Formats: sequence, C-alpha cells, structure tokens
Amino acid sequence: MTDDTKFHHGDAPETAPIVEMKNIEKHFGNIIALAGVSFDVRPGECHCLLGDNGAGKSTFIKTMSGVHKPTKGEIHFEGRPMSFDSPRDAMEAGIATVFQDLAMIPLMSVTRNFFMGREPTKGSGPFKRMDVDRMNQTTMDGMRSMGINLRAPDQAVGTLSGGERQTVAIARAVHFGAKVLILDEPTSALGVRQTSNVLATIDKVRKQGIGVVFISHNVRHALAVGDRFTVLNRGKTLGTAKRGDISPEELQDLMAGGQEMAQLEGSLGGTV
Amino acid sequence: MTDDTKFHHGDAPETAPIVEMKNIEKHFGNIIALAGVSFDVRPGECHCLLGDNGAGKSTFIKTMSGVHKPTKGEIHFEGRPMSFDSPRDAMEAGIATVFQDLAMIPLMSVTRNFFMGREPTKGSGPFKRMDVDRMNQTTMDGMRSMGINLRAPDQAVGTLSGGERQTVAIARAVHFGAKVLILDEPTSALGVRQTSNVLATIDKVRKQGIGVVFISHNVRHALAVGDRFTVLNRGKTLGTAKRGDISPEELQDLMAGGQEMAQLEGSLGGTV
Amino acid sequence: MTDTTPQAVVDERLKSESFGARLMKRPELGAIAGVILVTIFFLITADPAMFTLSGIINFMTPAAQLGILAIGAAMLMIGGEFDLSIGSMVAFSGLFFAAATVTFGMPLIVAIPATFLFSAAVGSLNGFIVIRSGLPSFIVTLAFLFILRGLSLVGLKLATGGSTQLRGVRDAIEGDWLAPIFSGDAFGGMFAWLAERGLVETFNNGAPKVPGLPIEIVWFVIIALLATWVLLRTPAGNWIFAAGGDANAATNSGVPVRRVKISLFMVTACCAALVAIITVMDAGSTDARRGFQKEFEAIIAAVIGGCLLTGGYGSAVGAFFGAIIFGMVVIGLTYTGFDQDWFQVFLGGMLLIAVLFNNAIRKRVTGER
Amino acid sequence: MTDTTPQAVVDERLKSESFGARLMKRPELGAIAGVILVTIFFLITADPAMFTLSGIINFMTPAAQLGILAIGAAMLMIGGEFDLSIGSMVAFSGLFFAAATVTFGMPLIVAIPATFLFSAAVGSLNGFIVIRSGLPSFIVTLAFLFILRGLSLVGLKLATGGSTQLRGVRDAIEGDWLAPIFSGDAFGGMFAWLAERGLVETFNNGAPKVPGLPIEIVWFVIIALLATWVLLRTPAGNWIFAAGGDANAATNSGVPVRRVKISLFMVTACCAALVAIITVMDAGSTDARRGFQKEFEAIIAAVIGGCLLTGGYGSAVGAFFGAIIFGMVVIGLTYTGFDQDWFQVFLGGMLLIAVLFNNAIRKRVTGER
Amino acid sequence: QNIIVVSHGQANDPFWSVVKNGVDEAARQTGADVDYRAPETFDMVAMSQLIDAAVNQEPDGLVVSIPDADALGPSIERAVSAGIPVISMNSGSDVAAELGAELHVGQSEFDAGKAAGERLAEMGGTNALCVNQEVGNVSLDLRCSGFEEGFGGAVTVLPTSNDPSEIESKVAAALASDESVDTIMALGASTAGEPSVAAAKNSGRDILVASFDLSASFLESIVAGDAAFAIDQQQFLQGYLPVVFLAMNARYGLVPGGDVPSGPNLVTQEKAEQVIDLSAQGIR
Ligand SMILES: Nc1ncnc2c1ncn2[C@@H]1O[C@H](COP(=O)(O)OP(=O)(O)OP(=O)(O)O)[C@@H](O)[C@H]1O
Ligand SMILES: Nc1ncnc2c1ncn2[C@@H]1O[C@H](COP(=O)(O)OP(=O)(O)OP(=O)(O)O)[C@@H](O)[C@H]1O
Ligand SMILES: [Mg+2]
Ligand SMILES: [Mg+2]
Repeated sequence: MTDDTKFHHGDAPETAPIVEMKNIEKHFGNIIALAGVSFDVRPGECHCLLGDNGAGKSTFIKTMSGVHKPTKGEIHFEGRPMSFDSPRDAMEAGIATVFQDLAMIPLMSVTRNFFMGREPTKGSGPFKRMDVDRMNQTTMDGMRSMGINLRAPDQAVGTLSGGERQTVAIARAVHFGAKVLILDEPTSALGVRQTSNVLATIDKVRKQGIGVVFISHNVRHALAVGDRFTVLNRGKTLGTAKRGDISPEELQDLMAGGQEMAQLEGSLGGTV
Repeated sequence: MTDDTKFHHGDAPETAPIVEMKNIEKHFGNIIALAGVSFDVRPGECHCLLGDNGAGKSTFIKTMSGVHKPTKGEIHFEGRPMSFDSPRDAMEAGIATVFQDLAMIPLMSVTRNFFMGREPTKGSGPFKRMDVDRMNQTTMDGMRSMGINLRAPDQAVGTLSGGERQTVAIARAVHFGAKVLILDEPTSALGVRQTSNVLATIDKVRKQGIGVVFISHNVRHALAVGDRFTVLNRGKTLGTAKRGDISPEELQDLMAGGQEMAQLEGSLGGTV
Repeated sequence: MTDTTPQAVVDERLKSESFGARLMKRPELGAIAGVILVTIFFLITADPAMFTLSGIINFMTPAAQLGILAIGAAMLMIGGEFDLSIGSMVAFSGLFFAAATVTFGMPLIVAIPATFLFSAAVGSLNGFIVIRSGLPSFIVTLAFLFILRGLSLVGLKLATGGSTQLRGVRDAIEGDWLAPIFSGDAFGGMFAWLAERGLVETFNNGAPKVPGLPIEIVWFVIIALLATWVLLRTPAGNWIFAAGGDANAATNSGVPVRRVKISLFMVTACCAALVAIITVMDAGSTDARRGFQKEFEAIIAAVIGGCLLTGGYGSAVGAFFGAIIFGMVVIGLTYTGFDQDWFQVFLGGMLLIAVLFNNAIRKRVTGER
Repeated sequence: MTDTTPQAVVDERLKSESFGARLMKRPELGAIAGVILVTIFFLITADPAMFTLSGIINFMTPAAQLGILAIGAAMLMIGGEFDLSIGSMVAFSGLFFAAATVTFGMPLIVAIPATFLFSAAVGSLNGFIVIRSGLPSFIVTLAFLFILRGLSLVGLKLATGGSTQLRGVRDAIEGDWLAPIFSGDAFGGMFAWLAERGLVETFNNGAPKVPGLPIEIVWFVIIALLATWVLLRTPAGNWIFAAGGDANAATNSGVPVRRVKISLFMVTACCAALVAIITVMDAGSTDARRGFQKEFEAIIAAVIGGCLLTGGYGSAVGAFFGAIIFGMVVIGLTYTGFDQDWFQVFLGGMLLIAVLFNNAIRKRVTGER
Repeated sequence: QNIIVVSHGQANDPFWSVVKNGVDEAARQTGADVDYRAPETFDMVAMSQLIDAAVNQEPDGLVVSIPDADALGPSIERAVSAGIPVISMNSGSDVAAELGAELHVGQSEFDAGKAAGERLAEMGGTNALCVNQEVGNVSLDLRCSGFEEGFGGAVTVLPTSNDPSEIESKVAAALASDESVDTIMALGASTAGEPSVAAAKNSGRDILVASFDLSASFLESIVAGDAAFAIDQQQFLQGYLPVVFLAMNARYGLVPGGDVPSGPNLVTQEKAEQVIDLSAQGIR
C-alpha cells in the first residue's frame, strides 16, 4: 500500500466471505503478473475489481476460478482452505465465470456452448441423452432476457457478432452461478440496452445472496452496481473502498494508476 | 428509413467523400446481415457508426476494408468505383482497420504482429532484411503513446492482457492509416487512461485530414469525438445526424433500437 | 421502428432455406455426394459384377474393417488428437488375441475381453503420455506405431519359435459359442432362403454366391450408429467437440478435457482391437504386417468424411461414408479395364475428385461464399 | 504512487532470467537437448566406430537427405499446411531427372533446372488446389502422394521398357562439370591431405576412410541457414508465421496468404527435387520406391524439432536437429549389438524419450508451469 | 569373429524373417558375432548407408543382397577395397563377381519366377494374375516379370497392399470381372497367397493358385489340393551359408570356389506335408 491513496479500507465483514484470497502471487516464467493481492467476496455483494490495462485483474480472477494455480498465497472457500485443480472443481463448488476471452468454441452451436460441461440429460441407463429441447429453450430465453434475439439456437458461435457472443457467455454464467459469479469485463462489447440488462442482472443475482465479482474499466458502470471497489495496479492492490466513500473522479484517478490523462474536448463529463 | 426517427440527415458534403458505400447488402448463406446500408467518410471527419449488438456494424466495415465482398451494392473510393479483392488491396489504397477480433496472431511477438504484412526493410538485393531495431523501437513508442508500457517488444501477443492486445491493434492501425482509419469498438477493453489516449488520437489524426470511422457502444465516447453519427438497426440504416443536431438521450434511444431499457439505480446519468 | 416484436417467431433477417441446403450443412452428409459420384463412375466404367450383391459385399468387407478404425480415428480427431498407432495396434492386439487362444488356449469369453482390456490399457497409456507431457499426440503415438509394431514381431517370434505368422486360431476357437459374433457371416439362413427363391445369385451347384453378411459389416454399421448417437446426443459428445474445438476454452468452461481425451484414446484402441479380433478369426492367423498403414487409411477416410485435422469438427457418419469411398475406389479399379500400373494414379485422382466434388456441391447448395 | 516513471527501463514486473532459460525459449534450440541425450546413449551402447569421423559422416548422410526434406516440410508446416506428396515427389522428380539425363541425354545444366522447374510446377499445382478449394492440404497432397507415386511407376516402365528400375545415370553424367555440385564428396583434396597426415582414419590399405564431405551435408547446412534467415529476418518469414498462425487474421492484416502458401508448396517440392537429384546421381539409378514414406519421416523430424502441426510455430534449425536425431537413431542401431527384430521398438522408444526429454528440459529451464 | 549382414528385406517380412533365422542359426553354431541389418522399406539409398555403416566397423565379413548394383555398387566396392570379404546373397548373382564379392548364395528372383511360370503353363494355365503386394520393390517386380516370361500366356499384375482382407477382395474382384482367369501367382505366401486361395475357393471356379515362399497355412492348402505349389528358394540357406562361409574364412581362410544356388525348389502336394512344421517355425 502506498501512502498517498485516498482509499478507505473496507470495513470488517458483516457476513463471512465466500471466497477469500490472501497474498496471491502469480509468475509466468520471468514475468510477474501478480505480486501479492488480497481480496474477498461476501454473499450478496458486488465487489468491483478495477485497474489499468495489464494490472493483473484477469490473471487474478483466473486463480480464483481454478484456471491458474497461484505461485504463492492462500485461497479460502467458505472458510476452508481450498485449492482448485481445474475450473471444473471451482464450478462444482459454485463459482461461475465469464472470462475476458469468453471461453467459447467457435465451431459449436450456441446451445452446445451454453451447456458445455454441464449438459442436462433425460432418460436413464443406456438411453440417457441430452435434453436438446430444454437446452435450446433455456438458451433462447437466457439470451432474450439479456436483450438479444437469436435467429436460431444452432447458429455457430463463431458467426455471432462480438456482443452476441459475449451475451452467451454472460447468460451461461448467470444460469450456472450458484454462489459466486465472476464477470471479467462483461459489458465491453455490449450495446446500451444489453449493458443495462447486464447491470440489472447483477443487481438481481446479488439480491439472491450470490457474491458478484465485477471487473470493468467503466467507472460509471462500476459505481452503478458496486458495493465495494478494489483497485489493482501493476500486480498489487492499491486498496479497497466502500460505496459512498469515494467519488467517481477519485476512483477514476486510481484506476489510471494516478497518471495524467489526455485532455479531451466534447461531452465527456468528469469520467471517461 | 422509418418515420418516427428524430434523426436529421447529414448535410451535403463539404468535401468529396474518400469512401462512399451505396446500398450495401451482405448475406451469409440464408442469414441476411446487411439489408442495404449507405454510408460515406470524408477527409478530416470522424464518422461514428452506432447500433445495437448484431446490427451489422462489423460486417459493414469488413466490406469496406476488403474482408467481405458485398452481395449487392457499390463502393466508390475517391470517386471511382472500386472493389477490393483482399484486405491488402484496401490497405494499399490507404485504409487501415482495427477489427473487433483484432486480427492478431497470438503465437507471434508484439513487433511481428505490429508490422505484419508491411515490414520495413533495410539492405538490398539478397541482403534485404527486416529492420528489426526500427520495428521494435516503433512498436514500443506506438504503445507508449497509447499509454501502455510493454515489458519487451518480443513478448507473444497471446500472453498480453486484453487491453494491451487491443492497444497493439490500434497503434498499428494509427501507424499505417494513410487516408481512412476504421476503428471497430477500439476502446472496449481499454482502461480509462488508454481510452482517453485513443480518443485524443482520433482527434489528432482527424486534424491531419484522415477520415475516421469509429464504432462504439458508448454514447459518451461517440459524442466526444464524432462529427456525424449513423445508426444501424437489424442490417438497415436508421439515418445519419450531424454533431449538435442530436442529444445524447436521443442517440442512446436510437442505438437501443428504440426498445425500453432496464431501470437502474446508482450513478448512471442519462446515458449508460 | 420496424422492430417492435422482440419475441417474433419469424425473423426478417433470415432467408428461407431449401431442404437440400439444410441437409448438406451437416458434416455427416457431406461425403454422400462423393459416394454417389464414385458409384456413378464405376457403374459406367466397371464390370457389372461390381454391383451385384456379391460384388457389393466384396468391397464392403475391407471398407467395413477400415471403417471401424476410421470411426475411432474420427472421434479422436474431433477430440483434437491423432492416433498413429492404430495400425500397429491391430497387429499387436491381433497377436495378443491369437496367443491367448492358440498358445494359452483361452476360451473366447476370456480372450476377447482380455484383448479389449489390454488394448484399452495401451490406448490410455498413449493418452496419458500426451496429456501429461503436453507433447503433440502425433509424435507420441508415432513412437507407439514403431514400438507396437516392433513388439508384435518380437512377440510373434516368441510365440511361434521363429516365424512371423501365428496360425491355428481357427482350430483353437472351433465351436466356441462366441465365435459367430466376431467372425463369419451373419444372417446365413436368410441368405440361403433368399437364394432358394432366386433372390440372391447362386453358383451352378445352387449354393448362394453370398453365404451371408460378413460380420464386420454388421459391426461397422452398429459402431457408426453408436458413435453418431454419442457425438450428437450425449454430454460426452458435446465434450468431445469442445475438447477438440479449443481445449483451453473447454477446460475453462468445465469440460473434463483430460478424461475425455484419454477415453477417446481408449476407444480408438478398442476399435483397433475389434478389427484385429475379427480379422484374426476370419483369417485364422496373424502376422507381423497386419494393419500396416491402416492408421493412415483411417485418417484418410475420416478426412474424406469431413473431419478437420485441427479438431472440433467432423462426424462418425462422415467417416462411415469416407471409408466406403476409399474401399470402393481401392477395390473398384480391379473391376475396370484400366491398366493396373495406373492403380495409384487412379486412386489418388479418384480421391481428389471425390472430395473436390463433395466440397463443390456443399458450397453450391449451402450458398457459402 | 509506486510508479511515477513510465519510461522506466527496468520493469519491476520482470524477474531476471538465466541465459539458459533465454536460449531454451527459442524453438530452434529445443531439439538440442534431444541430440545430446541420443549422443550420450550411443556413446555408451554403440561401437566406438560410430563417433569416428567416418561414423559421424555415415549417419549424417541420411540425416542430411532427410533434413533437406524436413526443412522444407517445417517451413510449410509453420505456414500452416502439409505436404504428404514429398516422398512421391522424390521418386517422381528422380525419374524425371534420370530420364532427362539417360533417356534424353540432356546435360546437367539443362536437366537440373528442368527438374526444379517441373517440381515447382507440381508443387504450385498442389498449392493452387488447396487454396482454391479450401480443402485441407492433407487430403489434396495425399492424392498427389498416390498420383505421383503411380506416375513414377508408369514413367519408369515407359522409360525402361518394363522395369521399375532406371539405371545408368552415373555413366550419363560422367564428366559433367555441374556434377560435383550435386554429387560425390566436397573437400576431397582436404580430406586426402588430412589422411596423409594421419588426421583422418584410414583403412588398412591407406585409403582415407572418408573421401570427403558428402555434398548433401553441405546442402543441408546451407539450406538450414538460408531457411533460418528467411524465417527470422525477412518479411517473407514474418508472413509465413502469420499465415500459419491464423490465416484469417493474417489476411485481414494484409498478408498475401495465398501467395505465401503457394510459394511454400513450391519450395517444399524443390527440396524434394534436390534430394532426388542428389540421391539419383549418387546411386546412379532410380526406382519406383525411392523416397517411400519420406514425407512421414520429414514431418517426424520437423515435429521432433518443435514444429506445431497446427502451424504458426517452429523453426528450420529445429528441423535440422530433428533430422539429426532421427538419422542418428536409425543408423545408430547398426553400431550397437541390439537384435534387428527390436529395431522398431528401439526406434520408437528413442524418439519418445528424446522428445520427452527435450520437453522436460525446456519446461524446467524456462520455468513454465 | 564379427560378421554383418545387410539385406533389403525388413525383419517383419515373412520371407526375410526366415533369412534372418538362418543367420541367427549360423551365428549360434559358429559362435560368430553376427548382426543383421535392413532398411525400414525397400530403399536403396538407405541400404547403401547401412553398408557404409557396416564397413566403418571393419567386420571380418560382410553379407549383402544386391537388388540394385548401381546404387549399392560403390558401397560394396568400398568394403572390398577396405579388405573386407563380401558374400552376396539372394539377389545380385549377375553382378556379384564384378563388384568383388567372393561368391553368391541364392537364386535369381527372375529365374524362380520363370520356373514357376513354366510349371503353371504346363499345368494348363492360360490367363494369370500376378498378385504383387509391394509394387516397386524390385525383387518382387522381378518375380512377376520372370513369371510373365515363363508363363507365356496373358498375365495381369494386380497391385495390392499388405492387408489380407483387401487382397482377398481384390482377387475376388479380379476373378469376377474376368471370367477367363484360371491362374493366380502370389508373390508371398502368407500375405498374398493365403487370401488368394480363399478368394479362388469362394469364386466357385477351378483356379490354379501358386505362390512364392512358404507359409504353413498355404502349405496346408497345397496338401488339401486348393493350391498347386509353392516356390521355395530355401532362403534359410541364404542367411545361413554366407555366415558360415565367412566364419570359416575368418577362422581358417576357407571359402568355396563358386556360387551356391539355393533354389528354386517347387513344393508340391507330395512334399508339402513334411515342410509344414518347419515353415511354422520359420525355417522354410
Ligand atoms: N500466460 C502469460 N504469460 C506471460 N505473461 C502473461 C500471461 N498472462 C498474462 N501475462 C501478463 O500479465 C499481466 C497482467 O495481465 P492480465 O490479463 O491479468 O491484465 P488485466 O488486468 O486483465 O488487463 P486488461 O484490463 O487489459 O484485461 C499483463 O502485463 C500480461 O502481459
Ligand atoms: N460469417 C457469418 N455467418 C453467419 N452469420 C453472420 C456471420 N457474420 C455475422 N453474422 C451475423 O450477422 C449479424 C451482424 O453481425 P455483426 O458482427 O456485423 O454485428 P455488430 O453490429 O458488429 O454487433 P456487435 O456490436 O455485437 O459487434 C449478426 O447477427 C451475426 O450473427
Ligand atoms: Mg483482463
Ligand atoms: Mg461488431
């Protein structure tokens, strides 16, 4: 922690955190992506993870969802120390993630991508099979609730537009998010209507007691739904603030790593 | 054009357009992605292309940059009818593009990606070779001017963070953009500082007489740099407005295809 | 606004699509055009004997043996890996099976499961090394191509005391109740009945020219149906496509990629074992060259059938038709009057034309590009 | 704020990296560990004659012939395509060359360029079909594998009046001034001089065991250097990596992917032609089996050397070492006391161990995972 | 003593495995240290390199087969000039002396084919198939062309792979499409011969089947009258004798004064019974 930050530390937890990460470090060969980051998520809160490009946000949430093993540091899940061997383990524990690269298979259909790894089945014994109708229906509904009308559920994901594809990933995570929902820049490719739907969805699942980790570069989006804000910079935490304790301009300043921004004409208000 | 739009049509051109596209249609098999779109870019202007997810924006600019051949419609470049056979043709005519999927090779280094297809050489005859030092220098400088400090120019693009990768694509296009610069959601993965740099860069190149096509879902970004605004919806143009003729709220409404948006608490102002 | 009905059932952004186009979009059916083309070609050029019942069974038999391997190879390719060791695996599990029956005198009910178990173990070893080392499966299974082939030779010499051929399988399994499931002809009674009524050609002595449907064809069809069911209708199928499409993305989405891939290696090895058992029982012997280059032909058939070498795309039915095309072309030339020196030129040319035709038809019908 | 110097030269997010780690990160050098391992193995097990000068030259000769093909194949693989027809191409251009010199009595100055031109034309036909049809190069070049092999047979029978072996090349090119560039040994004078001074072993009769450096080794080294230069230092090299890494992204970034790929097919075919010319001149004859399965071995060598089958990654130097490993293992067994029956087991085992070792060392040194 | 054998046939080829058994037997009996080497496919370039490798080890004797004198000549001459005694076997009887070999043990493939062809013609064959499981392998091609010459009648070469079921189908196809075929000459007993017998049987016609080399199953067919005869080169001797000769040469300087013909030897119904067991052990 540096001294000149305007951050207030988050208060002591009201409820016990679902996931708690302590002093996580992650090195790739000689590259140090995370140099000791601590973070926690509690049920029913939306915890925003903010920071400049390359700060290590995605790397951090990947250690949380079992993709990377941390080089150092501890992970506690519902109070118990835990080490996920694969994303599947994390998922089974109830963590659903929208990765920044979306983790979709372009050649497969929307429905198949939606249920990949957790297909509902019907029938039993040797006749156990995927419940294709239900899968298609769920997919179309999930997409529609995010504001996208798919032409058909069997369109290949590779032929979807950027925003449509992102919506599939979000709808999927929301559908399967049991205890923690991690969203890595979920709204980056979305239109205004879809964005507002996603923000509303975050609000909705939070009310159901799910903990949400929300990564964004958009200060306004973060402030609209976030309860707490943690800012990363160059692989380290700058600190955590609670909603209401920090102004948009201060937050934006921290996200930029404290560096000057280009001066812009036009209708940008205080925040980019 | 539908009747209830609040759009004003753009005025007659002050200067002749560099690229003019008339009634472009594009079908993929039985999918109609574009159903007749007209559009033009003039030197020194920033023309924003807006619209909901799946409206056809990316497909449209891909026909402009030679990736797709339009199913129907005409393209005029500097007044002459033109049909680009490949992106290379378009590039040689002076059109540089940042594609939404960035068109980068993950296994190759940042420098090699930056200059891919247009490598500077030194020496002559059989000793003609890539000018590696200059390439590295240019890359690092280009990235720095966008607000990213790379660790090393030979890092593989696949290991960069989402925003870093996007910045490489933008810096590359700016470096090679001779007459027209097309940016498909360039700021989607960028941090606040990088975003403001990109918006400032758009402003700078526009002043040099380059025509910029800027696609965004962020109303505030569009209004900050745009001179004209064209809105697409479901493969059709809703119309074109000039800067100052339209309010942020009206524009946002059009971008959402006129549909209702979710109501949100929090600090979102009039626009998402 | 034009669009005020978000739940609209008919989307104005879709053109209507012909039935043919919808059919041809399925990778399963891509290879059908090739089958038809090749059939027409031989109808014109070949001796009519080729398309009598006995002629058809004659070219379907090698096609079925190849096809069983090709379906295994296709599933593995869809899952993003190769197995170059299946040809050698045929020889090796053939040796294992023959030694079990002849040298150790096991009954089939023991020998056959043992052979499958053993092959699956070798397959899983392949898979395990690929997964653990992260090396391309090409190079790992290539090593096993050599190793298994070499071990077959060594094992044969050991089992026979110096010869490269181990025989006597037919005597050893004589009368075993399991034998008819893995060797000989199925529906023999039906064919005899048909022959009596003149529906099947007969020899002068009245015996039907075709004593029955060779059992490998039955297996071939069953396996193709089973593989298609698994690929299209079960979660496992979804995982196979995902693992091959992008192993990273699949892992991140919770697909147990390692388990899927190792299972696929085992399935492929079992397909090889099945072919080995069938051919060894039919021939009554095995030798060191069994299955030579079959890995190659299996991959060819899978690719003709539309599998992508890069994984994540393809179908079992495609491999089914691919094997038939390959079998038909290989055997077909013998029925024509062409000079046999031209065999390879002809084989290559036919393969090329068949896949080009497939491709052209598919593009045409689906309106791609 | 910790970070107030954006132009900082030292980045705190980087650990210092050992020299070894930096070296091993290069795909070029990955295969070196394998070479060392194999060398140590043979130093222990093989007759010491293997590592005398003549022994080294003896295993380097096949390694060089394979290596020339492997470098071509590696470049093509980096560019994202396969060429399975190179083995048949060796036979076919060998026939072309032999027929040109023997049957038509052309001098080398005509025959050699004609052979290269002709091979390049076939290569570009391969490439053209791949590009135009969009079919995988695997299946297209596979067709040419059969076609060219078949044409070689037909051509040989035509040229010889029925035999599958065309002889007499050595007489036909006797005394041609171009011959020393493509056949025999280089630096013969130097070796004789060295032998006189006892620096090169001699046979009992005083003749040097090594008359010179076989010309293919010289070509092998030159081509490896040239290919490395092209790949690492020229725009064309950048285009090759881009085309193989992601053809779509490369096209969209302005790389002339089609042109690059067709050129690569031509280069690969020319490598095959070079090997054909060298071996035909050295052997003095050609037959229908020349180059059989060389496409396979070339791909093996390239993969051992670190090329990815999916394209976009690899190196010429890797293929260089890959070919040496393969050559060493194949010939090395001759110097050991192992029974020939075990040859394939041995070959497969050595390959597997060499690549596993490579991989383990690389991961270890670069700290991956 | 150290003796190296370099042949052009792979260790898993049924024919060559018998040669190798002969080599091993000789090694056991003479106590010599014998290595058998062969390229992985019929590849003259690779074979010449194996000979070079052998010469580098300066053995006390070298046994080679010479299917292509042009390609192998220089390597053999190098061995001779290095003072290594060379005996050629199997193929190359015409060039052996010229290249400096002490003697040749074997039989020309062409002559064997010719003998078989003459015999089948005698037995009444008029239109024959020559089933070649490895087209381009010069020694197999020679068998076929020898057969063609001896047979006199119409001969169609049927190229196949090594796969028995494919061979059976192809032979069946050839029989079905040409009713006048009455003779089949297979170039290898276990690969091509056995499936040819099966196809001939299934065709319901009366067809003469003969084969090169021996295999136990094919011999049984001869006994049963389903096949006419097999041509045996007694290739066991081609492996055995040269090694013994070279061992004797190294030990006592003894070497026979002329070539040794190891065949041809037609195995017909009368003789077949006796050799079945030997064949099953890889001796015939
Ligand atoms: N596999 C890897 N190998 C090497 N370096 C890596 C790897 N993955 C990430 N990095 C480096 O680690 C740093 C952090 O990356 P990360 O993706 O976590 O950033 P981020 O905060 O998500 O940025 P963005 O906002 O741009 O998405 C980057 O500088 C990146 O170059
Ligand atoms: N190759 C293709 N095949 C089939 N359909 C396609 C293809 N490419 C695009 N489409 C369809 O065309 C429509 C327009 O896609 P496009 O990518 O142009 O949208 P967009 O306006 O860029 O959306 P976004 O803002 O989400 O990026 C989408 O509905 C998409 O599904
Ligand atoms: Mg990120
Ligand atoms: Mg888009």
